[in-house]
Amino acid sequence: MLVHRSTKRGVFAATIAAVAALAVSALPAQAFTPHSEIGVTANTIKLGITVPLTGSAAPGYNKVPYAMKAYFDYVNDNGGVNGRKISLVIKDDAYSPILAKSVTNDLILKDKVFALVGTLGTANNEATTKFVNDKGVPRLFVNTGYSGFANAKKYPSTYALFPSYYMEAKVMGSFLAEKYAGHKVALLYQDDDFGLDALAGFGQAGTSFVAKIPYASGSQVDPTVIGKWITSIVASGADTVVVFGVSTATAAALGGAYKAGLAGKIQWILGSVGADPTTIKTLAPTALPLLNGAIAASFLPSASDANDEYVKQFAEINAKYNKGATLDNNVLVGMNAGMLTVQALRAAGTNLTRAKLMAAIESQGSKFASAGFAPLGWSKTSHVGYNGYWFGKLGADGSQTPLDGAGKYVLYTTDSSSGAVAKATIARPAMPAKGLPTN
Amino acid sequence: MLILDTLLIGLSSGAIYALMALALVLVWRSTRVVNFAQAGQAILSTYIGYEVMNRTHSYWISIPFAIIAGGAIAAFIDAVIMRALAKRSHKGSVAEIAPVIATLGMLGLIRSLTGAIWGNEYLQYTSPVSGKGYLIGGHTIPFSPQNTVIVVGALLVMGVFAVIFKFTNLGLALRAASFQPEISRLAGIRVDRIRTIGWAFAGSAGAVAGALVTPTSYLSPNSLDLLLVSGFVAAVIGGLDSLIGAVLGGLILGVGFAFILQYIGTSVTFSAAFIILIVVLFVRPRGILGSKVGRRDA
Amino acid sequence: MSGLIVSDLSISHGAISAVKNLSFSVDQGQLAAIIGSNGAGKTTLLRALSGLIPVAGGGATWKGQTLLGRKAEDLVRAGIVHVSEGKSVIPELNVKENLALGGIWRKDKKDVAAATEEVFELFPRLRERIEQSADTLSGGERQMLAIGRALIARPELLLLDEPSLGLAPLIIDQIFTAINQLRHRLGLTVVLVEQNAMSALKIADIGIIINVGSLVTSGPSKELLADANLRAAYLGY
Amino acid sequence: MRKSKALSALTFLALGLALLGLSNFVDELRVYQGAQIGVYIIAISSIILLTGYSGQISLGHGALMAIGGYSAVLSFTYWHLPVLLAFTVGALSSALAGFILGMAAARLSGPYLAGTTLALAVGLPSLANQFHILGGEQGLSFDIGEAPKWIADKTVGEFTQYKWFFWITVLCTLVTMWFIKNLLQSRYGRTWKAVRGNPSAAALSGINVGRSKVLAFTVSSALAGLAGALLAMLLGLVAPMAFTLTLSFTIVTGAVLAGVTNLAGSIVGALVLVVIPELTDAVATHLGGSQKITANLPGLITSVLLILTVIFAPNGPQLHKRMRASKKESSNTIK
Repeated sequence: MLVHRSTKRGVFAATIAAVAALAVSALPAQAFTPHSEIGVTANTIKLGITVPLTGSAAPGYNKVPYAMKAYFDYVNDNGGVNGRKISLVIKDDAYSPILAKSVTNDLILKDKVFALVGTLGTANNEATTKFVNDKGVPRLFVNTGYSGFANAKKYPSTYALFPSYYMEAKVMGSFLAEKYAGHKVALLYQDDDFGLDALAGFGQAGTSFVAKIPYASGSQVDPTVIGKWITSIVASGADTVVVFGVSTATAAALGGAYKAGLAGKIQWILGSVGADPTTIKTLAPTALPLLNGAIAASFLPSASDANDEYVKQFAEINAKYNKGATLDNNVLVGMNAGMLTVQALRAAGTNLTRAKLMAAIESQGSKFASAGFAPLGWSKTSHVGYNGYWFGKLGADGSQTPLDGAGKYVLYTTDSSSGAVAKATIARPAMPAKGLPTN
Repeated sequence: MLILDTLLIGLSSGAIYALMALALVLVWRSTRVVNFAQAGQAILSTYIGYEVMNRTHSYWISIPFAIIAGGAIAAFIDAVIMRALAKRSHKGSVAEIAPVIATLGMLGLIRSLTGAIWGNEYLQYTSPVSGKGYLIGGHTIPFSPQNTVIVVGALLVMGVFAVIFKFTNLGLALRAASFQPEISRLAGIRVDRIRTIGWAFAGSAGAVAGALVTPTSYLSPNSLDLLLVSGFVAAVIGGLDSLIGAVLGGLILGVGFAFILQYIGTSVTFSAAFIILIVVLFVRPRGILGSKVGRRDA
Repeated sequence: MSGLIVSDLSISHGAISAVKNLSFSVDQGQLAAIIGSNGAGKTTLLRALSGLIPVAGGGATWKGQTLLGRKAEDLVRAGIVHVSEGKSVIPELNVKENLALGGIWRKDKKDVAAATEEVFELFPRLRERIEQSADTLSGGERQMLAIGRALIARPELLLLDEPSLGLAPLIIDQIFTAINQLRHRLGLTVVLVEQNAMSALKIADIGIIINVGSLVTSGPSKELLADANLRAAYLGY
Repeated sequence: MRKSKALSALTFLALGLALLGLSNFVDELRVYQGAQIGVYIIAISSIILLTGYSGQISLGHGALMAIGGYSAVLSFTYWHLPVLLAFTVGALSSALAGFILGMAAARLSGPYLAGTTLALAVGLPSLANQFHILGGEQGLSFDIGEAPKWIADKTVGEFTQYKWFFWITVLCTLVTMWFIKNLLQSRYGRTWKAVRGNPSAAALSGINVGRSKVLAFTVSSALAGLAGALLAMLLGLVAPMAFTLTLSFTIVTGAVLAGVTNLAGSIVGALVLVVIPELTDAVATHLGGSQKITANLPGLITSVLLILTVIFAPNGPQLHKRMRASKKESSNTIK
C-alpha cells in the first residue's frame, strides 16, 4: 500500500516537475532583433567562437579567441566595419564535442550570432556541422587542418583556413625526398583524423618510414607512453624523426628523447600543429637543446620575426589591446583570422547578410591581405584556404629561420589530392596601413 | 635489451602511480572513503610549492611547504566537508556514494580554483635532479636520477606510514577509528580529530607525489588527471588497505602497462589499465594484498 | 552518596519514542541491573548516557555533573565508560592493541601498564592470546577483552550492555563473577543492562525494570526477586 | 490497483501530448534543451535504479552509454534499421554488456566496483580506436533525418530537426519511465528493495541476492544504452570523446541532485544538469573580470553546488518529504 501511494505521489511530482521544466523553457530566450539579418544591427555585428578555455587542451589555444577579440576591439576603436562594431562571444567547449554542440546551439539560437569564426577542433566542428548547415550560418576559418572541411559540398558554409594535414604531409614528403634522401625516417603521429590525414598524405608522396608510431590523443602525458615512443625510435635505428602531434606531444617526444640521451643524434622534423616554440619551451625546458636545430613546417611567419610587417603590426595591437599576453603563434593565428574576418565583412558590403558574406569570400577572398605566406584558395567551388608551407630551422631562443637564411622563404605548395608539390616564392599582399583593411 | 628497457620504463612510471595510490590508501584506511579529489589536492599543493620555489629559488625548500600545504588542504576538506557529510548522510543508499560525489565535487572545485588563480597555462616546476637516464655501458637506460628520487620518495612514504601505523599510538588510533568508529569513541578516541589527521597524512603523501612527479612533466590544473585513474587502479590492485599493496599495485600497473604498450601496441593505451585491473581482480577480487576484513598488514 | 541520577529522561528515534520519562538513581559503588525484554529501550538508554545519541528531554547526572550534551570520548575521560552490546572489540586488531586502545588517551602511562597487568590477572586467557587478532577469539574471550579494555581507562562508572549475550551459561557465570569481584575491589559503580534477569539480579544491589521505554518498577534486587508477580511478568521464570 | 494503473497510463499519455503540443510554441533552443533533459532523465534513472534501488555503484555508465550509442549507429547505418529499432538494438547491446559487468560486479564490493567501473569508463570508449568500423577517434556520424511529412504537416510552425529529436526523446523517456515504474511495482522491484534494505535478511527469506543484483545491473545498462543512443542522435555522431569520464561523473552527479532513491527526482536532476551551466555561464558573463576567472567560474559554481547538495540534501528534496511521511506512518503502526 505504502509502495503504491508513494509511486503515485512520484508520478504527480514528475508531472509537476516536467510542466515546470517546460514553463521555464517557454520563456523567450531573447528579444528579437529588428534587422533583416540575424546578428546584425545598424551599428553592431555579433560573431561567435568555440574553443577550449579549460581542460587539458586549453593551454596555448585559449589565447586564440582573446587575440581575435583584441584585433576586433582595435578595429572598433578605428571606426568598425562600415560603421558597425564587432562583438565576439567566446564560448568554452573544454574540447568536448557534447559541449561544443550545446554552446554552439547557444551561440546560434540564444546569442543569435551572425557567423562563427575560428571554431576549434576537428571532432567539435564535425559535431556542430549538421546544425550549422541547416541554419546556413557561415563558419569562417575553422581552427583545424582536417582536409574534409574544405569540401564545399559537404560543408557549404564552412571555410577552411589552415592548409590541410594531407597537404602538409605531402609537402613534407617531398621535402624529405629532396633533403633527407637515404636517411632512416621514423614517424610519430596522433591516431585520429589529424594523423590519418597526414598518413594518407605521406602515402601519396611515397614516403617510407622505418617506424610508424601512433599515439592516442591525450595519452602523451603518460610517462609509460613516452617511454614506449623512445624505445621504438631507438629500436628502429632512425636518424630522422617526423612528429605529427599537438604541442604537448612534440614537447613530450623531445623531452623523452633528451632523457634517453638522444640529444644531437636525431634530426627532428615537426609538423606545424605542434611546433610553436614558445609553447614547447614552457612545456619541456629540458627539450630546448633538441629543439635547437629542429626543422618545422609553418604557413605563418614566425612570431619571433620582428622584421615581418604583419608580425610587427600585430605585436603593436597585441601590446595595446590584449592585456599583456605574450606574442606567440597562437596570438598570430587569432589576429590573422580576425583581420581576414574584417576584410570578409567589408567585402560583403553595407547591407550585410550571411549570403553576401559567403559570396564575398568566394569572389574576393583569394585577394585578402593575410600574414600567411601561401596564397588563399577560396572560390565558388573550393573552400580551401592556404595551400602551402615553408620550412625553417628552430633556434634555442624560439626563433624560426628559413633554411636558406633569414628572409629567404621557400614555399612548397600542393593540394589535398594527387596534385604535384611545387616550389614557389612568396607573394603576399602587403599589410594594410596600421593593420586596418581598406578593401 | 628492449625487455630490460621496458621493465625500467614500467618501474619508473609505476613508482609514480604508487605514490598516488599510497595517498588514496591512506585516506581509505583512516576514513573508508575513496578520495577522488586526491589528484586535485596534489595539484593545489604543488602550485603552492611552485610559488615557494619562485620566491626561494629552491626546489628542495619548496617540498616541505608543499607537504604542509597538502596536509592542511586535506585536513580542511575533512574537517569542513567530510565531517558535515558524515553527520548528514551516514545512512541510506546515498551513504556509499555521497563521499564519492563530494570528493568529485572537490576535484572540480580545486581545478576551477587553480585555473582561476594560476590560469590554464602550463607552468614549470623543475627539479635540480637530472631527468636524463643513467648511462650504463654506452646505453642510456630509461631510468633517471629523478626516477630514483621518485622511487625513494615512494618507499620513504610507505616506510614512514608503515611505522606510524604499526608502532605508534596515533597509528593504532587511526586504524581503530577507521575500522570501528563507535567502539573507538567508547574507548576514548577523538574519532573526528583522528580522521582529520588521517586525511592530513594522506594529503601530505599526495603532496609528495605531486612535488616529485610534476618535474617530469609540467604543472597545470589538469596535469595530474591521468594519475587520478591510474593511482586509483593501482590502489585497487594492491587491495586498498595495504601500503605495500599500493606500491606493488603501482609497480604492477606500470610494468604491465609498459609491456602492453611495447608488445601489443599503443592503440590500447587507455584500455590497458582496465585490462590489467580486470585480470588482477579476476584472480583476487580484493586485490593482491587486501584481505577479508582489511587487516593490519602495513 | 549521589551517583547516577536519571530524571524524566526521554529519547526518541525519529518519530518513535524509545524511552519515555524515565527516572531512577544509582548510588556510588552500587551495581544496578536494568532489566527488560528486547526492545524495551535499555540499549538506547545506555547509548544516551554515554553520549552516543542525543536525548529528547529530561536530565542525567553523574556525581552532580550532567552527562547530556557531552561527547562520548569526553565522558570516557571523565570516568564514564560504556562497553557496548555485542562484544565491543575491534576484530581487525589483536588483543594487545585492543587493550592498548583503552589507555591510549591517558597521560599516566605507568598506571596504564599497571591496569593492563590487573586485567591480565583478572582474565589470564587474554594474556595467552595477546598476539592473536580479536576476530579469532571466542565469544567469552571477546567479552573479557571488551571489559578489560574498559578497565584500563580506570572508570568510575561502568555501563555494560548485555555482556551475557550469546554466551554459554558457564561463561556467563564466569563473566558475572568477574564483574562482581571487580566492583567490590575497585569501588566501581556499574549499570548492567541485561535480558538475563536472574544472573544479573543475583549480583546486583538494585534492579530497574523497564518496559517499552517506561519504568515498571525499581528497588533492591532481593525484593524484586522475591516479588512473584514481577517474576512472572518480567523476569521470565 | 488496476484502476490506478489505467489512471497513471492516462497521466503519462496526457503528459506526453502536453509536451509534444508545447514543443510547437517554444524557442528552438529550448526544444533542444528539452531533448537533452530527456536523455539525462533516462541516464539518471539508470543510476537511480542501480544505486538507489539495488545498492550498487557505477562510475562507468558513460561506457555503457557508448555501447548503446555505437550499436544504435552501426545498426542504423549498416542494417538500415528504423531509428526506434536501432535504439532498441543499442539498449539491448548495452544490456548484454551490463549483464557481463553485473556478473563481475556481484563478485566485487563497493570501492572495488567503483574502481572497475571507473577504469571501464576510461578504457572502453577508446577501444573504438582498435576497430576500423567504429571510426576511430573521429567517430561515426549519425543523421536520423527529418521528421516524416505526415507528422510535420500537422503541427504549427516549422518542424525543425531539433523538434523531431525532442519528439523522439519524449516518446522514449515516457516509455522508459512507464517501464521502470511498473518494474519497481513488480516482484523484481520489491526484491531489489528488500536486498538494498538488508541483503542478509533478503537472502534468508529465499531471495537470490546475486541474481537480483545482476538483473538490476542489466536493466540499468539497458537504460544507459538507450540514453547513449539518444545522445548520439542529438550530437549527430558517436566518438570516444563524446563518452568521457566526465559524462559518467555528470550522470552520477545528476542522480545525487535528483535524490538517488527517487525516480521522479530524475527529472529534477536532469533539469538541473541542463540549467546550471546556462545560469553559471550567465553569471560569469555578467560579473566579467579576467578571462582566468570567467573561464573557471562555471566550474567553480557547479562544484560548490554539488558539494552543498550532497551535504545538505543528500537524498534530494523529495525524499525528505517521503521520509517524514513514512515516519508518521510507522509511528502510527507502533501505537
